[in-house]
Amino acid sequence: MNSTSPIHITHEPLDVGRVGELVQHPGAGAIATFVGTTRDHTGDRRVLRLEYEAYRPMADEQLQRVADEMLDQWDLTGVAIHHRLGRLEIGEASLVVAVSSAHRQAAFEACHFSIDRIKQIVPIWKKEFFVGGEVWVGSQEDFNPLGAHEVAAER
Amino acid sequence: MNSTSPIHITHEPLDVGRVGELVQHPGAGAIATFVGTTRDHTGDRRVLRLEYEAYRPMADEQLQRVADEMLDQWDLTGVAIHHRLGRLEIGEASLVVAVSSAHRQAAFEACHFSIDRIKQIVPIWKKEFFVGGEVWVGSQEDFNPLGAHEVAAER
Amino acid sequence: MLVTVVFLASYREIAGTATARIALAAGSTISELVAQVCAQFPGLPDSERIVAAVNNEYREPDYILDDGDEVALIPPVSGGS
Amino acid sequence: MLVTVVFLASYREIAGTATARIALAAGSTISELVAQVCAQFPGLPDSERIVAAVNNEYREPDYILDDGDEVALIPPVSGGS
Repeated sequence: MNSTSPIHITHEPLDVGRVGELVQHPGAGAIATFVGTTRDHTGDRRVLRLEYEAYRPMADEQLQRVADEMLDQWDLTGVAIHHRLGRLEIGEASLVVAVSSAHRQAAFEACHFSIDRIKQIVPIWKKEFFVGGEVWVGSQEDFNPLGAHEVAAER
Repeated sequence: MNSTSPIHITHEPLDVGRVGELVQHPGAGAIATFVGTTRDHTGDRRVLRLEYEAYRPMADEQLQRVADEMLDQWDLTGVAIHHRLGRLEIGEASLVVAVSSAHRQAAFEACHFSIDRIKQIVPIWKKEFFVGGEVWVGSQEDFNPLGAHEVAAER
Repeated sequence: MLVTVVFLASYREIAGTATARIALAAGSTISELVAQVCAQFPGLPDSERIVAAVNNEYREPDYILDDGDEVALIPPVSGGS
Repeated sequence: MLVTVVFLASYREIAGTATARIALAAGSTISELVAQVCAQFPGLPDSERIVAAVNNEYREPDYILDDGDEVALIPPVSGGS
Protein backbone atom coordinates (compact mmCIF):
# COMPACT_ATOMS: atom_id res chain seq x y z
CA MET A 1 0.00 0.00 0.00
CA ASN A 2 1.43 3.36 -1.03
CA SER A 3 0.25 6.67 -2.39
CA THR A 4 -0.86 5.02 -5.65
CA SER A 5 -3.27 2.75 -3.76
CA PRO A 6 -6.86 3.92 -3.84
CA ILE A 7 -7.16 3.23 -0.11
CA HIS A 8 -4.22 4.57 1.81
CA ILE A 9 -3.45 5.55 5.42
CA THR A 10 -0.16 7.33 5.88
CA HIS A 11 1.98 9.57 8.06
CA GLU A 12 3.19 11.42 4.95
CA PRO A 13 1.53 14.64 3.70
CA LEU A 14 -1.37 13.93 1.35
CA ASP A 15 -1.11 14.82 -2.33
CA VAL A 16 -4.54 16.11 -3.35
CA GLY A 17 -3.80 16.15 -7.08
CA ARG A 18 -2.49 12.60 -6.96
CA VAL A 19 -5.64 11.30 -5.31
CA GLY A 20 -7.74 12.94 -8.02
CA GLU A 21 -5.59 11.34 -10.72
CA LEU A 22 -6.27 7.91 -9.24
CA VAL A 23 -9.95 8.15 -10.19
CA GLN A 24 -9.55 9.47 -13.75
CA HIS A 25 -11.44 7.34 -16.26
CA PRO A 26 -12.55 7.89 -19.88
CA GLY A 27 -16.15 7.18 -18.84
CA ALA A 28 -16.06 9.77 -16.06
CA GLY A 29 -18.01 12.99 -16.51
CA ALA A 30 -17.57 14.21 -12.95
CA ILE A 31 -14.97 14.03 -10.22
CA ALA A 32 -16.07 15.09 -6.76
CA THR A 33 -13.25 15.64 -4.30
CA PHE A 34 -13.30 16.35 -0.61
CA VAL A 35 -10.30 17.61 1.34
CA GLY A 36 -10.52 17.77 5.12
CA THR A 37 -8.12 20.39 6.42
CA THR A 38 -6.93 21.37 9.88
CA ARG A 39 -8.74 24.53 10.85
CA ASP A 40 -7.48 27.12 13.27
CA HIS A 41 -10.50 27.01 15.57
CA THR A 42 -13.17 24.73 17.02
CA GLY A 43 -16.06 26.80 18.24
CA ASP A 44 -14.38 29.66 20.07
CA ARG A 45 -11.16 27.82 20.84
CA ARG A 46 -8.03 28.47 18.85
CA VAL A 47 -6.50 25.19 17.63
CA LEU A 48 -2.70 24.98 17.47
CA ARG A 49 -2.35 21.60 15.79
CA LEU A 50 -3.88 18.14 15.56
CA GLU A 51 -2.85 14.56 15.94
CA TYR A 52 -4.53 11.62 14.27
CA GLU A 53 -4.22 8.05 15.55
CA ALA A 54 -5.52 4.87 13.92
CA TYR A 55 -6.14 1.31 15.07
CA ARG A 56 -4.55 -0.71 12.32
CA PRO A 57 -5.06 -2.84 10.33
CA MET A 58 -8.72 -2.45 11.30
CA ALA A 59 -8.75 1.18 10.12
CA ASP A 60 -7.48 0.13 6.68
CA GLU A 61 -10.12 -2.57 6.47
CA GLN A 62 -12.93 -0.24 7.51
CA LEU A 63 -11.76 2.40 5.04
CA GLN A 64 -11.89 -0.25 2.32
CA ARG A 65 -15.38 -1.14 3.54
CA VAL A 66 -16.46 2.48 3.04
CA ALA A 67 -15.13 2.36 -0.53
CA ASP A 68 -16.88 -0.96 -1.16
CA GLU A 69 -20.17 0.44 0.11
CA MET A 70 -19.77 3.43 -2.22
CA LEU A 71 -19.13 1.16 -5.21
CA ASP A 72 -22.11 -1.01 -4.24
CA GLN A 73 -24.55 1.86 -3.91
CA TRP A 74 -23.55 4.10 -6.82
CA ASP A 75 -22.44 3.63 -10.38
CA LEU A 76 -18.89 4.96 -10.06
CA THR A 77 -15.83 4.86 -12.28
CA GLY A 78 -13.32 5.37 -9.45
CA VAL A 79 -12.93 5.83 -5.70
CA ALA A 80 -9.81 6.85 -3.75
CA ILE A 81 -9.57 7.64 -0.04
CA HIS A 82 -6.32 8.76 1.61
CA HIS A 83 -6.12 9.51 5.33
CA ARG A 84 -3.24 11.17 7.14
CA LEU A 85 -1.98 10.17 10.60
CA GLY A 86 0.30 11.80 13.14
CA ARG A 87 0.88 15.47 13.79
CA LEU A 88 -0.76 18.01 11.47
CA GLU A 89 -0.27 21.76 11.38
CA ILE A 90 -3.07 24.23 10.58
CA GLY A 91 -4.07 24.07 6.92
CA GLU A 92 -2.73 20.57 6.30
CA ALA A 93 -5.03 17.96 4.76
CA SER A 94 -6.12 15.07 7.00
CA LEU A 95 -8.38 13.36 4.47
CA VAL A 96 -8.73 13.36 0.70
CA VAL A 97 -11.61 11.55 -1.00
CA ALA A 98 -11.97 11.53 -4.78
CA VAL A 99 -14.89 9.93 -6.60
CA SER A 100 -15.51 9.79 -10.33
CA SER A 101 -18.66 8.80 -12.18
CA ALA A 102 -20.39 9.30 -15.50
CA HIS A 103 -22.89 11.72 -13.96
CA ARG A 104 -22.30 14.25 -11.22
CA GLN A 105 -25.06 13.22 -8.86
CA ALA A 106 -23.48 9.84 -8.12
CA ALA A 107 -20.03 11.31 -7.52
CA PHE A 108 -21.39 13.98 -5.16
CA GLU A 109 -23.60 11.62 -3.21
CA ALA A 110 -20.94 8.95 -2.83
CA CYS A 111 -18.30 11.51 -1.81
CA HIS A 112 -20.57 13.04 0.80
CA PHE A 113 -21.57 9.59 2.04
CA SER A 114 -17.94 8.59 2.47
CA ILE A 115 -17.17 11.39 4.91
CA ASP A 116 -20.22 10.64 7.03
CA ARG A 117 -19.48 6.93 6.91
CA ILE A 118 -15.82 7.38 7.88
CA LYS A 119 -17.04 9.15 11.01
CA GLN A 120 -19.34 6.23 11.77
CA ILE A 121 -17.05 3.26 11.43
CA VAL A 122 -13.35 3.90 10.75
CA PRO A 123 -11.24 3.61 13.94
CA ILE A 124 -9.27 6.82 13.60
CA TRP A 125 -9.22 9.51 16.28
CA LYS A 126 -8.33 13.17 16.26
CA LYS A 127 -6.79 15.03 19.18
CA GLU A 128 -6.97 18.82 19.15
CA PHE A 129 -4.27 20.86 20.86
CA PHE A 130 -5.35 24.27 22.15
CA VAL A 131 -3.61 26.97 24.06
CA GLY A 132 -3.59 25.41 27.52
CA GLY A 133 -5.12 22.04 26.75
CA GLU A 134 -5.85 19.14 24.48
CA VAL A 135 -8.90 16.99 23.83
CA TRP A 136 -9.79 13.81 21.98
CA VAL A 137 -12.62 14.54 19.58
CA GLY A 138 -15.43 12.08 18.99
CA SER A 139 -19.20 12.19 18.75
CA GLN A 140 -21.27 9.49 20.40
CA GLU A 141 -24.12 10.50 18.07
CA ASP A 142 -22.23 9.96 14.82
CA PHE A 143 -20.43 6.82 15.92
CA ASN A 144 -22.43 3.94 14.49
CA PRO A 145 -20.23 0.94 13.91
CA LEU A 146 -22.91 -1.68 14.44
CA GLY A 147 -25.88 -0.01 12.73
CA ALA A 148 -26.82 -0.38 9.10
CA HIS A 149 -25.60 2.49 7.01
CA GLU A 150 -28.08 5.05 5.77
CA VAL A 151 -29.88 4.61 2.51
CA ALA A 152 -28.26 6.64 -0.21
CA ALA A 153 -31.51 7.83 -1.74
CA GLU A 154 -32.07 10.19 1.16
CA ARG A 155 -29.51 12.54 -0.28
CA MET B 1 -9.29 38.20 -14.99
CA ASN B 2 -6.82 35.33 -15.12
CA SER B 3 -6.28 31.94 -13.57
CA THR B 4 -5.77 33.50 -10.14
CA SER B 5 -9.26 35.03 -10.26
CA PRO B 6 -11.86 33.10 -8.31
CA ILE B 7 -14.29 33.45 -11.23
CA HIS B 8 -12.64 32.69 -14.53
CA ILE B 9 -13.76 31.67 -18.04
CA THR B 10 -10.92 30.65 -20.32
CA HIS B 11 -9.87 28.81 -23.46
CA GLU B 12 -6.78 27.50 -21.63
CA PRO B 13 -6.74 24.07 -19.92
CA LEU B 14 -7.97 24.27 -16.33
CA ASP B 15 -5.56 23.69 -13.45
CA VAL B 16 -7.49 21.74 -10.82
CA GLY B 17 -4.86 22.10 -8.11
CA ARG B 18 -4.65 25.84 -8.66
CA VAL B 19 -8.40 26.30 -8.25
CA GLY B 20 -8.27 24.40 -4.96
CA GLU B 21 -5.44 26.63 -3.74
CA LEU B 22 -7.55 29.72 -4.40
CA VAL B 23 -9.97 28.70 -1.61
CA GLN B 24 -7.42 27.77 1.07
CA HIS B 25 -8.05 29.57 4.33
CA PRO B 26 -6.87 29.03 7.93
CA GLY B 27 -10.50 28.83 9.06
CA ALA B 28 -11.36 26.14 6.51
CA GLY B 29 -11.97 22.60 7.71
CA ALA B 30 -13.26 21.29 4.42
CA ILE B 31 -12.68 21.88 0.72
CA ALA B 32 -15.21 20.35 -1.65
CA THR B 33 -14.13 20.29 -5.27
CA PHE B 34 -16.01 19.36 -8.38
CA VAL B 35 -14.37 18.67 -11.72
CA GLY B 36 -16.54 18.21 -14.78
CA THR B 37 -14.71 16.12 -17.36
CA THR B 38 -15.39 15.21 -20.97
CA ARG B 39 -16.66 11.65 -21.01
CA ASP B 40 -16.38 9.24 -23.89
CA HIS B 41 -20.09 8.52 -24.18
CA THR B 42 -23.55 10.05 -23.79
CA GLY B 43 -26.09 7.31 -23.39
CA ASP B 44 -25.07 4.77 -26.04
CA ARG B 45 -23.30 7.23 -28.30
CA ARG B 46 -19.55 7.47 -28.37
CA VAL B 47 -18.38 11.07 -27.95
CA LEU B 48 -15.28 12.15 -29.85
CA ARG B 49 -14.84 15.63 -28.41
CA LEU B 50 -16.75 18.66 -27.16
CA GLU B 51 -16.92 22.35 -27.79
CA TYR B 52 -18.06 24.95 -25.28
CA GLU B 53 -19.30 28.39 -26.26
CA ALA B 54 -20.19 31.28 -23.96
CA TYR B 55 -22.12 34.52 -24.34
CA ARG B 56 -19.79 37.05 -22.78
CA PRO B 57 -19.61 39.13 -20.67
CA MET B 58 -23.00 37.86 -19.53
CA ALA B 59 -21.57 34.40 -18.78
CA ASP B 60 -18.91 35.93 -16.53
CA GLU B 61 -21.55 37.99 -14.72
CA GLN B 62 -23.86 35.02 -14.23
CA LEU B 63 -20.99 32.87 -12.98
CA GLN B 64 -20.21 35.61 -10.45
CA ARG B 65 -23.90 35.59 -9.52
CA VAL B 66 -23.68 31.86 -8.77
CA ALA B 67 -20.70 32.51 -6.49
CA ASP B 68 -22.52 35.39 -4.79
CA GLU B 69 -25.55 33.19 -4.17
CA MET B 70 -23.29 30.54 -2.64
CA LEU B 71 -21.67 33.09 -0.32
CA ASP B 72 -25.11 34.45 0.62
CA GLN B 73 -26.60 31.07 1.47
CA TRP B 74 -23.72 29.32 3.20
CA ASP B 75 -20.99 30.28 5.63
CA LEU B 76 -18.00 29.77 3.34
CA THR B 77 -14.33 30.72 3.55
CA GLY B 78 -13.73 30.59 -0.21
CA VAL B 79 -15.34 29.98 -3.61
CA ALA B 80 -13.63 29.57 -6.99
CA ILE B 81 -15.27 28.62 -10.29
CA HIS B 82 -13.29 28.16 -13.50
CA HIS B 83 -14.98 27.23 -16.79
CA ARG B 84 -13.24 26.15 -19.97
CA LEU B 85 -14.32 27.16 -23.48
CA GLY B 86 -13.47 25.91 -26.95
CA ARG B 87 -12.53 22.43 -28.07
CA LEU B 88 -12.04 19.77 -25.40
CA GLU B 89 -10.74 16.25 -25.86
CA ILE B 90 -12.00 13.26 -23.85
CA GLY B 91 -10.86 13.43 -20.24
CA GLU B 92 -10.25 17.19 -20.17
CA ALA B 93 -11.86 19.31 -17.47
CA SER B 94 -14.61 21.71 -18.56
CA LEU B 95 -15.46 23.02 -15.09
CA VAL B 96 -13.71 23.19 -11.75
CA VAL B 97 -15.52 24.42 -8.64
CA ALA B 98 -13.77 24.60 -5.27
CA VAL B 99 -15.51 25.63 -2.06
CA SER B 100 -14.02 25.87 1.40
CA SER B 101 -15.80 26.24 4.74
CA ALA B 102 -15.26 25.59 8.42
CA HIS B 103 -17.57 22.57 8.31
CA ARG B 104 -18.01 20.06 5.54
CA GLN B 105 -21.76 20.26 5.10
CA ALA B 106 -21.66 23.85 3.87
CA ALA B 107 -18.85 23.16 1.40
CA PHE B 108 -20.62 20.11 -0.03
CA GLU B 109 -24.00 21.76 -0.31
CA ALA B 110 -22.66 24.93 -1.87
CA CYS B 111 -20.50 22.99 -4.33
CA HIS B 112 -23.41 20.80 -5.39
CA PHE B 113 -25.67 23.84 -5.65
CA SER B 114 -23.19 25.63 -7.90
CA ILE B 115 -23.26 22.90 -10.56
CA ASP B 116 -27.05 22.81 -10.63
CA ARG B 117 -27.22 26.58 -10.68
CA ILE B 118 -24.68 26.92 -13.51
CA LYS B 119 -26.97 24.69 -15.58
CA GLN B 120 -29.90 26.97 -14.77
CA ILE B 121 -28.53 30.40 -15.52
CA VAL B 122 -25.03 30.67 -17.00
CA PRO B 123 -25.11 31.22 -20.79
CA ILE B 124 -22.61 28.57 -21.80
CA TRP B 125 -23.40 25.78 -24.25
CA LYS B 126 -21.85 22.43 -25.00
CA LYS B 127 -21.77 20.78 -28.40
CA GLU B 128 -21.04 17.06 -28.53
CA PHE B 129 -19.32 15.58 -31.56
CA PHE B 130 -20.11 11.94 -32.28
CA VAL B 131 -19.13 9.57 -35.03
CA GLY B 132 -21.33 10.90 -37.83
CA GLY B 133 -22.92 13.85 -36.11
CA GLU B 134 -22.95 16.66 -33.63
CA VAL B 135 -25.54 18.10 -31.30
CA TRP B 136 -25.99 21.11 -29.05
CA VAL B 137 -26.81 19.91 -25.54
CA GLY B 138 -29.32 21.70 -23.34
CA SER B 139 -32.21 20.76 -21.11
CA GLN B 140 -35.40 22.80 -21.19
CA GLU B 141 -36.20 21.32 -17.76
CA ASP B 142 -33.03 22.49 -16.01
CA PHE B 143 -32.89 25.88 -17.68
CA ASN B 144 -34.37 28.33 -15.22
CA PRO B 145 -32.96 31.79 -15.72
CA LEU B 146 -36.02 33.69 -14.53
CA GLY B 147 -37.11 31.50 -11.61
CA ALA B 148 -36.00 31.91 -8.04
CA HIS B 149 -33.25 29.51 -7.12
CA GLU B 150 -34.07 26.54 -4.93
CA VAL B 151 -33.83 26.79 -1.20
CA ALA B 152 -30.59 25.32 0.04
CA ALA B 153 -32.14 23.55 2.99
CA GLU B 154 -33.69 20.96 0.71
CA ARG B 155 -30.34 19.26 0.34
CA MET C 1 -36.81 51.67 -33.12
CA LEU C 2 -34.04 49.17 -33.84
CA VAL C 3 -32.73 46.41 -31.63
CA THR C 4 -29.89 43.96 -32.20
CA VAL C 5 -30.85 40.32 -31.79
CA VAL C 6 -28.03 37.92 -30.88
CA PHE C 7 -28.42 34.25 -31.83
CA LEU C 8 -26.38 31.84 -29.73
CA ALA C 9 -25.31 28.20 -30.05
CA SER C 10 -28.14 26.16 -31.64
CA TYR C 11 -30.18 29.26 -32.41
CA ARG C 12 -27.27 30.72 -34.38
CA GLU C 13 -27.05 27.56 -36.47
CA ILE C 14 -30.81 27.59 -37.10
CA ALA C 15 -30.89 31.29 -37.96
CA GLY C 16 -27.76 31.07 -40.06
CA THR C 17 -26.48 34.30 -38.53
CA ALA C 18 -25.03 35.46 -35.23
CA THR C 19 -26.93 38.76 -35.14
CA ALA C 20 -29.78 40.58 -36.82
CA ARG C 21 -31.02 44.18 -36.69
CA ILE C 22 -34.78 44.19 -36.17
CA ALA C 23 -37.12 47.19 -36.54
CA LEU C 24 -39.92 47.34 -33.97
CA ALA C 25 -42.71 49.70 -32.98
CA ALA C 26 -41.78 51.82 -29.95
CA GLY C 27 -42.91 50.16 -26.70
CA SER C 28 -42.64 46.62 -28.07
CA THR C 29 -42.04 43.80 -25.61
CA ILE C 30 -39.68 40.86 -25.73
CA SER C 31 -42.65 38.63 -26.66
CA GLU C 32 -43.45 40.77 -29.65
CA LEU C 33 -39.84 40.82 -30.79
CA VAL C 34 -39.47 37.07 -30.40
CA ALA C 35 -42.67 36.36 -32.34
CA GLN C 36 -41.38 38.54 -35.17
CA VAL C 37 -37.95 36.90 -35.12
CA CYS C 38 -39.48 33.41 -35.15
CA ALA C 39 -41.56 34.34 -38.21
CA GLN C 40 -38.47 35.68 -39.96
CA PHE C 41 -36.15 32.77 -39.06
CA PRO C 42 -38.06 29.50 -39.43
CA GLY C 43 -36.88 26.54 -37.38
CA LEU C 44 -36.51 28.33 -34.06
CA PRO C 45 -38.54 26.83 -31.18
CA ASP C 46 -42.04 27.97 -30.22
CA SER C 47 -41.68 31.64 -29.45
CA GLU C 48 -43.17 31.21 -25.95
CA ARG C 49 -40.30 28.90 -25.05
CA ILE C 50 -37.55 31.29 -26.01
CA VAL C 51 -35.78 33.09 -23.17
CA ALA C 52 -34.17 36.47 -23.77
CA ALA C 53 -31.56 38.61 -22.10
CA VAL C 54 -31.53 42.35 -22.68
CA ASN C 55 -28.15 44.05 -22.34
CA ASN C 56 -26.81 41.00 -20.47
CA GLU C 57 -29.73 40.60 -18.03
CA TYR C 58 -32.43 37.96 -18.21
CA ARG C 59 -35.81 39.63 -18.67
CA GLU C 60 -39.44 38.51 -18.54
CA PRO C 61 -41.44 38.27 -21.80
CA ASP C 62 -43.43 41.42 -21.00
CA TYR C 63 -40.26 43.52 -20.63
CA ILE C 64 -40.48 46.65 -22.79
CA LEU C 65 -37.56 47.18 -25.13
CA ASP C 66 -35.68 50.36 -25.90
CA ASP C 67 -34.06 51.56 -29.07
CA GLY C 68 -30.53 50.14 -29.33
CA ASP C 69 -31.05 47.24 -26.94
CA GLU C 70 -29.02 44.09 -27.45
CA VAL C 71 -31.44 41.20 -27.11
CA ALA C 72 -29.79 37.78 -26.86
CA LEU C 73 -31.98 34.74 -27.41
CA ILE C 74 -30.68 32.18 -24.93
CA PRO C 75 -31.13 28.48 -25.70
CA PRO C 76 -31.26 26.11 -22.71
CA VAL C 77 -27.75 26.32 -21.29
CA SER C 78 -25.43 23.34 -20.89
CA GLY C 79 -22.28 24.55 -19.21
CA GLY C 80 -20.61 22.64 -16.45
CA SER C 81 -20.08 19.10 -17.61
CA MET D 1 -9.43 -18.07 29.30
CA LEU D 2 -7.36 -14.97 28.55
CA VAL D 3 -8.11 -12.12 26.16
CA THR D 4 -6.06 -9.07 25.24
CA VAL D 5 -7.86 -5.78 25.68
CA VAL D 6 -6.64 -2.87 23.54
CA PHE D 7 -7.26 0.68 24.79
CA LEU D 8 -7.30 3.33 22.09
CA ALA D 9 -7.08 7.13 22.02
CA SER D 10 -8.98 8.60 24.99
CA TYR D 11 -9.51 5.17 26.55
CA ARG D 12 -5.75 4.57 26.51
CA GLU D 13 -5.16 7.81 28.36
CA ILE D 14 -7.84 6.98 30.93
CA ALA D 15 -6.63 3.41 31.43
CA GLY D 16 -3.00 4.49 31.51
CA THR D 17 -2.05 1.54 29.34
CA ALA D 18 -2.40 0.50 25.72
CA THR D 19 -3.23 -3.13 26.44
CA ALA D 20 -4.22 -5.43 29.29
CA ARG D 21 -4.48 -9.21 29.60
CA ILE D 22 -7.80 -10.12 31.22
CA ALA D 23 -8.82 -13.53 32.59
CA LEU D 24 -12.47 -14.50 31.96
CA ALA D 25 -14.73 -17.49 32.48
CA ALA D 26 -15.12 -19.57 29.30
CA GLY D 27 -18.18 -18.43 27.31
CA SER D 28 -18.00 -14.84 28.54
CA THR D 29 -19.47 -12.13 26.33
CA ILE D 30 -18.18 -8.73 25.34
CA SER D 31 -20.59 -7.16 27.87
CA GLU D 32 -19.15 -9.20 30.68
CA LEU D 33 -15.59 -8.36 29.67
CA VAL D 34 -16.34 -4.66 29.39
CA ALA D 35 -18.04 -4.56 32.81
CA GLN D 36 -14.98 -6.18 34.33
CA VAL D 37 -12.61 -3.82 32.54
CA CYS D 38 -14.62 -0.77 33.63
CA ALA D 39 -14.43 -1.94 37.25
CA GLN D 40 -10.69 -2.41 36.96
CA PHE D 41 -9.95 0.89 35.12
CA PRO D 42 -12.03 3.66 36.69
CA GLY D 43 -12.85 6.64 34.53
CA LEU D 44 -13.96 4.76 31.42
CA PRO D 45 -17.50 5.56 30.20
CA ASP D 46 -20.60 3.60 31.22
CA SER D 47 -19.89 0.06 30.14
CA GLU D 48 -23.07 -0.11 28.03
CA ARG D 49 -21.77 2.73 25.89
CA ILE D 50 -18.47 1.07 25.05
CA VAL D 51 -18.17 -0.46 21.58
CA ALA D 52 -15.78 -3.35 21.00
CA ALA D 53 -14.08 -4.95 18.04
CA VAL D 54 -12.88 -8.54 18.28
CA ASN D 55 -9.95 -9.43 16.06
CA ASN D 56 -10.57 -6.28 13.97
CA GLU D 57 -14.34 -6.75 13.51
CA TYR D 58 -17.02 -4.77 15.29
CA ARG D 59 -19.13 -7.15 17.41
CA GLU D 60 -22.39 -6.88 19.34
CA PRO D 61 -22.31 -6.88 23.17
CA ASP D 62 -23.64 -10.45 23.36
CA TYR D 63 -20.81 -11.79 21.21
CA ILE D 64 -19.11 -14.74 22.94
CA LEU D 65 -15.34 -14.43 23.29
CA ASP D 66 -12.68 -17.06 22.70
CA ASP D 67 -9.39 -17.63 24.40
CA GLY D 68 -6.71 -15.43 22.80
CA ASP D 69 -9.09 -12.89 21.27
CA GLU D 70 -7.88 -9.33 20.80
CA VAL D 71 -10.67 -7.08 22.02
CA ALA D 72 -10.26 -3.42 21.12
CA LEU D 73 -12.42 -0.92 22.99
CA ILE D 74 -13.28 1.69 20.38
CA PRO D 75 -14.07 5.26 21.49
CA PRO D 76 -16.34 7.31 19.23
CA VAL D 77 -14.23 7.80 16.13
CA SER D 78 -13.23 11.18 14.72
CA GLY D 79 -11.33 10.61 11.54
CA GLY D 80 -11.90 12.66 8.43
CA SER D 81 -11.61 16.28 9.32
